[in-house]
Amino acid sequence: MEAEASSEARQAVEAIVMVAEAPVPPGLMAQLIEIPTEKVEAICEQLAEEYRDQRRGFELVRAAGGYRFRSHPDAESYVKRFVVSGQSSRLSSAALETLAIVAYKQPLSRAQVSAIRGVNAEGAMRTLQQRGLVREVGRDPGPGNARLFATAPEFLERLGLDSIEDLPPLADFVPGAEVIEALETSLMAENRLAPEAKSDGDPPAE
Amino acid sequence: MEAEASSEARQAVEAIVMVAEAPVPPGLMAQLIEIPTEKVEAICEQLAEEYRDQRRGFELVRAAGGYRFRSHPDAESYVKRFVVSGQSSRLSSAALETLAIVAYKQPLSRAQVSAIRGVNAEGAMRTLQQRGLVREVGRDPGPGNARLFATAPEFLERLGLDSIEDLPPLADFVPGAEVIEALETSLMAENRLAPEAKSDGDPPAE
Amino acid sequence: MTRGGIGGHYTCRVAAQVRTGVTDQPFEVRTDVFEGPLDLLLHLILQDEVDLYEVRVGDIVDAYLAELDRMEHLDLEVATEFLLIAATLVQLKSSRLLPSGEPLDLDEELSLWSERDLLLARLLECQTFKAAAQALEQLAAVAGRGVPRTAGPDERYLELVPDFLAGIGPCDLRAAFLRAAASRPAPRVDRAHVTDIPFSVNEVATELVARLPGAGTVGFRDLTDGLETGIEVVVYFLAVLELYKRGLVEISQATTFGRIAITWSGQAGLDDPLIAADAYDG
Repeated sequence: MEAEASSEARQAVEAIVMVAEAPVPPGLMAQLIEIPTEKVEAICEQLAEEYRDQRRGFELVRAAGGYRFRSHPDAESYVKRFVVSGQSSRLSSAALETLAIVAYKQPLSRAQVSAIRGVNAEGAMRTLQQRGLVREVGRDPGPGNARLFATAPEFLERLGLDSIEDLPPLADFVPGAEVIEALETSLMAENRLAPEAKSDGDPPAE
Repeated sequence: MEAEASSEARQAVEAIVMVAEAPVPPGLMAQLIEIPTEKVEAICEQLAEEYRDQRRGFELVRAAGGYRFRSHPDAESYVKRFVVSGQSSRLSSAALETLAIVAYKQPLSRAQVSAIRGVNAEGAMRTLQQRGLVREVGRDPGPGNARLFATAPEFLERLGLDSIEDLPPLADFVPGAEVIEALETSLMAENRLAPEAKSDGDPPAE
Repeated sequence: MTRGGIGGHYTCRVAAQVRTGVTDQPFEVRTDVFEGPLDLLLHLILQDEVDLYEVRVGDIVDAYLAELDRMEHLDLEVATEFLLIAATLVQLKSSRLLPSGEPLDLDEELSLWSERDLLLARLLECQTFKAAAQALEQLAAVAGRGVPRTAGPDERYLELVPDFLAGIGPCDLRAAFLRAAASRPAPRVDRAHVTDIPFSVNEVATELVARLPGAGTVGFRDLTDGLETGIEVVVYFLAVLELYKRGLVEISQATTFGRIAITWSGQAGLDDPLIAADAYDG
C-alpha cells in the first residue's frame, strides 16, 4: 500500500524537521530521503493535516522556503508564559556557538559561520541579529559580495568587555586527550606499515 | 470527559516542549499550565505513547529531569545525513573512564580523579568540560580548597538518563571473583606471602 | 601514597617489547594504548594472563624513559607516580627471589602485604571504572541514535526572552567557539547520488583554519576520515596544500605512502588571512 510504503519517508521527514534549527527546504529532504520533492511536499501536507486533526499543540508550517515545527497559536498564552519565565533565557547552544564564531572571527559571512559550525547557521544568526548582539557591517569585496557580520556594541557591554581583544585568547588551547590518542593510534598504524622502523627504538619525531 | 477536559493542557505541554531548547521539568509546566505535576507527567506519558502508536519520526522522552522532543532512533540514518553534531564525535576511552569516575564519585577534585586512574586527569577533564559533560560545582571546604567537579545536565541527556540515580549501580562493575583472583595471584610474591609456602616454580593454585 | 599522575602513554610497541618471548602473538595488542602503569599492569595481568614475574621491570623502565623523552618536558608528577609503582613491583618481585629459608622481618613482611593490597585495591578500582565507562558508552550509543530538538521558540516569541545572555561570560564564549570549531567533524551531507562536490576548497580551507590551530599534529587521514568519494578527499588535499602555500601549516611525511602529518604553524588569532581571501570555485 502507498501509505505503508512511505511510512519510513514520513518518519524521516518528521525526524529531520524536528531536529532542524531553521526551515528545511523540501528539496534538501528529497535528496536526503531519496524521494521526489513532490512526495516530500505531499508528506508534509499530510502531516500538517494530521496534527490539525489530532489538535496537537504544534503545527508543521511552510515558511522561508522550507518546513518547520512551531507551537500552535492556540497555545500561545502558555508559550509566552514559558518564554517569559526565563527558563529558556539562556542562549541555545546553537546560538551561543554561532555568537562565539562571530565574536572570534569577525567580520565574516553567514556561509563562513556555517562552514565552521558544520551546520546551517541561518536561524541562529537571525536570532542574534534580532537580539542586537550581531549586526551587518558591510559586504565582502570578493566575488558574491556576501554580507559580512560582526558583533554589536551591545555584545561587548553585556559581556563586560572593553573591546574584542579582551576575549580570552584561543591560542593557548591545548589539544584534548582524544587528539593525543588519535595521534598515537595513527603513529602505531605507521609502525605497522613499517615494522623495521621500530627496531631502532627511536621515539617518533614530532 | 477527562480526556476532553485536558485537551488544552495537552496542547500546552506539546507547545512548550516544542519551543524549549533543553528538557522542560514537569514541575515548571505544572506551574505554567496551573495543573498538578502528576497530571503533566500523565499527559507526557500519554503523548509519548501516542507518538509511538502513530509511528511518528520523533519521540517525547524524559531526560535530565525534564521532557523533550527528540528524533526517533528509527530515523537515525536520515537525521545523521542531515546533521553532523555532537554524537558523532566519540569520546576517547581515557575521557570515558574519567567521565565514569566523575559520574559515580561526584563531586570530586581533579586530584581525586587522577588518583583513581593513576594518570594525570587534566587533559581528559578539560575535554569533558569543553564538551559540556562535566562542570565545576564549587570548592572543597577542606585544606587546599580544590575545585570540585560534577557531571552537567548535558551528560544525563547524552546518556538518555533522567537523573544520576538512574546510572547502573557501580557494584555491577566490580570485577568478578576470577578477575580478583587473577590480580591477587599475579601480585602475590608466593614464596613469601602465600599463606602456605609452595614449592618454587609451580603455577599458583586455582 | 602520592596522588600524582602519569601522562605517559604506553604504546603497544612498549607492551610488545616487554612481553617478548612470553606470548606467541606479539602483534595482537598493537591496537591498545596504555595510560600509565595501572593500565599497563591491568592489561598484562588480565588480557594476557602473564605472570607478572616474567615481566622484566627494567624493560618497563626503559620503555617508560623512551616515552618521557618523547614528551616535551619531564612531568615530575608523572615520573613520581611511575617510580612508585615500579618500585612496588621491584619490591614484590625481589621478595620472591629471596631464598625461601630466610625469614623476613615481620615489619618488612607486613609492609610488603600492605603495598600489595594497596596496589591490588587500585587495580580493582581502575578495572571497575573501566567497565563502568564501557556501560556509559553503550548508554550514550543508544541515546545518541536520536537527536534532541534545540530550535527554541520562533521569532514571534523572541522579544519576550528576558535576558538573552544570562549567565554567559567570556569563557563560556570561548568554550562555545572551541566546541563549534574543534569537536565538530566536517560538514557533510551524504550526497553520493549527486554528482556535484558538496564543498569547495575554500570552504574546507576555512574549516581547517578553524579546526587546526591548537589541534597539534593531525594526520591527513584523520581529516578525511568519513569522506565518501575520492573527489572529496582531493578537495581536502587541495585545501591543505593551499594552507601550506600560505605558510599556515607544516606538512611532513616520514615514509612513502606513510602518514601525512599536518601541523598548524600560522597565527591562531583574530586576523585570519583566509577569511579575507578570495573564494575558490572548488
